[in-house]
Amino acid sequence: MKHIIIGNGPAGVVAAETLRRLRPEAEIALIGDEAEPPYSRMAIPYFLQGNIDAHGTHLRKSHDHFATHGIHLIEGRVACIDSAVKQIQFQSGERLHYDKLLIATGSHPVRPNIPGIDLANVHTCWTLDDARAIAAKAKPGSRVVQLGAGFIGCIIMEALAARGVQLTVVELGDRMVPRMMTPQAGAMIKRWVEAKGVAVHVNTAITAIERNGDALRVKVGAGGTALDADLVISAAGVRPNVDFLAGSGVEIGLGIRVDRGMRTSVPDIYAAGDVTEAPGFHSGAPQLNAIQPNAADQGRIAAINMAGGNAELQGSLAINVLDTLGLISTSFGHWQGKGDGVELVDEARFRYLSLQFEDDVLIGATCIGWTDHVGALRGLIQTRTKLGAWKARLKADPTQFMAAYLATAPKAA
Amino acid sequence: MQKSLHIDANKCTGCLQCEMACSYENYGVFNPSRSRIKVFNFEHEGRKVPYTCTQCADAWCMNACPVDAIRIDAATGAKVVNEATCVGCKVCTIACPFGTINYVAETGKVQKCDLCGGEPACAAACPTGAITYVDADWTGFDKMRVWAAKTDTAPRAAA
Amino acid sequence: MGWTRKILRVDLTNGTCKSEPLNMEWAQQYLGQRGLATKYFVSEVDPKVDPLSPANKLIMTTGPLTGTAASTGGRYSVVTKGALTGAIACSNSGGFFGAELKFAGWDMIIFEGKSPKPVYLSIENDKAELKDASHLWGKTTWQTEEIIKKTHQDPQIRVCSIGRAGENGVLYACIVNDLHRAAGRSGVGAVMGSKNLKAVAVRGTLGVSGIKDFKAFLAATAAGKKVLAENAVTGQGLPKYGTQVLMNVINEIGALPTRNHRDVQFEEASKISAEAMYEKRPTDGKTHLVTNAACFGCTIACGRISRIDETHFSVVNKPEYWGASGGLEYEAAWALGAANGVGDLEALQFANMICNEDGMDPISFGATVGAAMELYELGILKKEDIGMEAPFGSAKALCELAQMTAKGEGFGKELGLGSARLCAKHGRPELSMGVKQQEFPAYDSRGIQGMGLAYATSNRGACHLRGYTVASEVLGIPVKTDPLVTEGKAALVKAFQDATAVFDSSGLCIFTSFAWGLPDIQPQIAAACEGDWSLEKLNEVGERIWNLERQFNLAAGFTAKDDDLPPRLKTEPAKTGPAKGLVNGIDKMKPEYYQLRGWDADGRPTGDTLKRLGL
Amino acid sequence: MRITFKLFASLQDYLPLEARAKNALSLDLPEGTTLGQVIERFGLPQKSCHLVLIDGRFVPPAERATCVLHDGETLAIWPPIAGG
Repeated sequence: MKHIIIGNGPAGVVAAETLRRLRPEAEIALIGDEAEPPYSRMAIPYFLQGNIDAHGTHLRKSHDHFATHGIHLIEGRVACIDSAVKQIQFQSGERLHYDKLLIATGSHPVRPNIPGIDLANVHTCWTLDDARAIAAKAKPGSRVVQLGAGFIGCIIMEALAARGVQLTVVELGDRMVPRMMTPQAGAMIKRWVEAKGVAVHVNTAITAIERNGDALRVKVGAGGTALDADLVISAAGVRPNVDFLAGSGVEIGLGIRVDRGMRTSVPDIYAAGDVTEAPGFHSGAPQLNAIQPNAADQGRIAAINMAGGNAELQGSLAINVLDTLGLISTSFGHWQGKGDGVELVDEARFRYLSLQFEDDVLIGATCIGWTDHVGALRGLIQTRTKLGAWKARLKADPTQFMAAYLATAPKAA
Repeated sequence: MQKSLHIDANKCTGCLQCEMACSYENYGVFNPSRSRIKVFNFEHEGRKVPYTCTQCADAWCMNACPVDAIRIDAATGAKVVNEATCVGCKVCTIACPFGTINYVAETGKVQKCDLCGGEPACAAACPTGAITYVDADWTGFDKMRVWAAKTDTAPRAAA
Repeated sequence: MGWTRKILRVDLTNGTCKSEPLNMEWAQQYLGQRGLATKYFVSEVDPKVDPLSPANKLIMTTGPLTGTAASTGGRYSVVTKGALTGAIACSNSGGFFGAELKFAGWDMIIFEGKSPKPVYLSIENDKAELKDASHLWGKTTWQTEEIIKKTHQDPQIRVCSIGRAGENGVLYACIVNDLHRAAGRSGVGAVMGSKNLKAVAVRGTLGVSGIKDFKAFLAATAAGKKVLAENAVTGQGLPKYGTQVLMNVINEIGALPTRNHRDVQFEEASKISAEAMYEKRPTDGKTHLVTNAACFGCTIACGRISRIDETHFSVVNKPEYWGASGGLEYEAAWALGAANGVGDLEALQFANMICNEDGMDPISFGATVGAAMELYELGILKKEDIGMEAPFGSAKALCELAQMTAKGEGFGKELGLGSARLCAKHGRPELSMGVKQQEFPAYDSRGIQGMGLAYATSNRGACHLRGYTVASEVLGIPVKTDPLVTEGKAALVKAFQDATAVFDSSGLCIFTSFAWGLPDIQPQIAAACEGDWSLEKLNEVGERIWNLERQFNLAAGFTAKDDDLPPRLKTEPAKTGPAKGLVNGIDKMKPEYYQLRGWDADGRPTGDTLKRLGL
Repeated sequence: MRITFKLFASLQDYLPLEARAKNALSLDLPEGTTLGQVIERFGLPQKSCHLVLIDGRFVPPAERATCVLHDGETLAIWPPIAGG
């Protein structure tokens, strides 16, 4: 049995390891398109900050991990899939046969359609190579303009600040991290990073980037305010890597459509991780969910099913954690809520807690300044624990969430 | 036979000797805020509940770790954070549905119960036998494990 | 070490918080907590000061073993000039607040002056600031703690606060921490209230790292814990039955003050005893007692957590009182019960909850109600004065008066001033059962002679926790002595008083002394604290503290005349029990005690004594 | 002769069920019965008989074996306990 996994991020690596555990005899190939051992993008900010070297970003630390597990690493870029004959074709033209195929190709940064986005010293921050380039250019005192204050933009902010740059962030949305934080929370994060010396412009677009001698000039907003910059970092979000699937027959929406078993529309082809649109935990409808723990879960489930097991995703649940210059925020599930929730705000001390309910079940949460036991919020959401009397208590005092969890969740077993 | 921490909340008086023992064992200081076992107080029920990592089989924290910083201790079965490898990304803290792996701002790393290498300090310090370290078969954590399985997006069939 | 070496000085008048180093020379002479804070207090405050004036100070203080793994190492004390007594006051409390203060890096907080408006002190490690408390004023201690934790979004904050009693000038208002632990006696909460200080909220994440020799300390504390575990009292009796187990004993030996000390035995004692807490109620089939509970670090866990009968008249339609809560402890059960002739356990628990919720010392409150009931039975107080009928034994009056006193309503205003002022106002000062205007606790000194001397000479007014000779005279700890004789009691009282001062200065709970002597705590202190902490030195420290407190009281205007008992105990013999026909022999014991103390006939330490103690 | 026999705290368990609520039992004893004989009859462990009181007066351990009870007396026993 030949298992091929395209993509060596967390979903691919976890899938490969799971397959090996379940099918000791199978052939397993793991394909990556960068000249690096499998590494984690989550670790890039720490690499950029200089806390770790490249090895510190590697998903597995021992040099022979994949060899000892009989996982064959291949460097190459897959051009297309010929599902009729169960083959993949590399850009080099070389073909490989598979019995089961997993697509875990992840996503790539969006390149916004802005004049000048292709100029030198305009970078995305997605790969280790990107990080190396930024590290070389982000010197103390450098003027850096960052396009986008989404998740990726926020997690590299600390690294840039630590490098001593003058940072300006321009975000199209009405607040920071609009896709994972409530308006209150986004505003609080903005206030925090501004106090730490980062200039933040929201509700504003970068309209053009121009060369200005050795430097760049960034035009902002309709009025065309200009910002001088030595370096521009584009962090405008990511899109699934699905272009190579044209003609494969694999059904694609925004990402690859999969069922709860991570099966695509084509037999023996599975998908996992950022590239997928899996059924949402609350809606059941296909949704993109480009986060690390989700990728690892999906990789495992896909592998179990490829090995002949029968595993199902409970539904893809959005969970996020951010550290913006020391302010830690998290959001879980349907944090936007459905109109039945409670919100605690302490502007002075940068603490925030929002819990959202449907009937007596927690469906979403957002926290700032909370680090202890926040995983229990996921536990409550994911187990759909009926809170009973604890719902009223939580609405009166949401800080009691851990007590509510202990009182209700283990009993739900 | 691997052993597990067994917690009998009915015996807990809430003295926090376990929290002091844990913080001393790991950081050389009496500091409940850095304890990996926490005693929760249900004031109006008169109930105190010590709570820590169940060392669940398919560890959420371990699977979610992007840099391989959480490994299984072969001797105890504990899922152990390697501080040198941990980059402090906190992904495990939101992945663990039990809320038992937590970020420590002082160190910039996460911490969780590691069973003290097989001699849990909390169990040794507990004056009432509310926390004991026993053969895994008998532990009251079974119930939690069942629940853990339910939480698991991975199915029972896989186990 | 053992100390954090840092003091927080809070100027309430000007709203400032400043850190200053601990005086280590004094620490070597006074150890910590009660002793050390008293040294600061007497060095900084005019003894003649009006306790409720801005010139009085209030010190919250931990000991060197507070916040450590030593069993019971979670205590803190409040030192001030008592609002009830005008004497030096030092009230000690367990719970978790003290340890948290230590974890935040503070040995003590000195509050000075008076805030122009209600404030609370918020401490997060080395960050301390006064915050507006106008939204907390008028709230109970329970509400205050809940609101602070919620607004700070931190369920792990520990809070001590005053309730409405402390705001309303109840002279025996206490400071409540962790919902039902209290620095209970002498009106320290009234002093706090007079300063417009509503609460102190602490979060400490620094921990205690300053232990001189961790290895030796862990060995010493482990040895100590073993002694506690193996001792029948601390290992079995206290956790199972709590302090209330004394109710039947003290009644049986004829020393349970009943109906304002008219009687020495209470016919309904067994209904309010520890054993009764285990009885299933006919109404709901549940026992009153829910569980025992520990304070920080305590391996004894004597605390009672109980649940009131939801059908009881006091709480019908009041679900806020239906949850489990602290109580009953022996002293509260006695003061709210036997002292008033009330044998209704549920009523006692309700009144006790009111005391916790609004911050009143249940001993002084209960005993004051006892005095009021006697005045009522004598026809001196009328139904119209009190607003209800209030004969001995009225559970209804007890519950009603508790709420009125806490809220400062009607006759509750008068009750809030304590029995001495109440009885004086109505022309019968001799009916106030106390010393230095502070009410007696739960032992009648006609049946336990040594306690008469302990009460009379207690520096904070009548109190059992300054020299608990009951341990020896009744319970046989460490050796049994005869409670009915005066011989040998002067020495016994002095020994208990000095040793207690050491326990109270260490951060440990005095209840360990049921199993431990100074030789058991000495190695724990010596391993934690730098300097010489030999047994001899500890004994000397205890005696030094006692004399320092005495000096303050003398300077405040107290004299030997104030070391006395009310006439009832000296002239009205006990009517029943083993002490039948006996009065207390205070006049026999006192001269011997003064002599043993090295005091002159007027109760003043002689020059030699002061010199010997370095005072 | 009749005496009242009281057991408290953990010693309650040595009383017949119906007497436990009141901690007390009325005993009909032959004249001359000693305190020690009562302790033995109820199987009370010696070390648990810490506070032994006759009519509220303490009987030291050494005297218990020979201490003769009299009609109308109350014998009350506690294990080691304390409070405060």
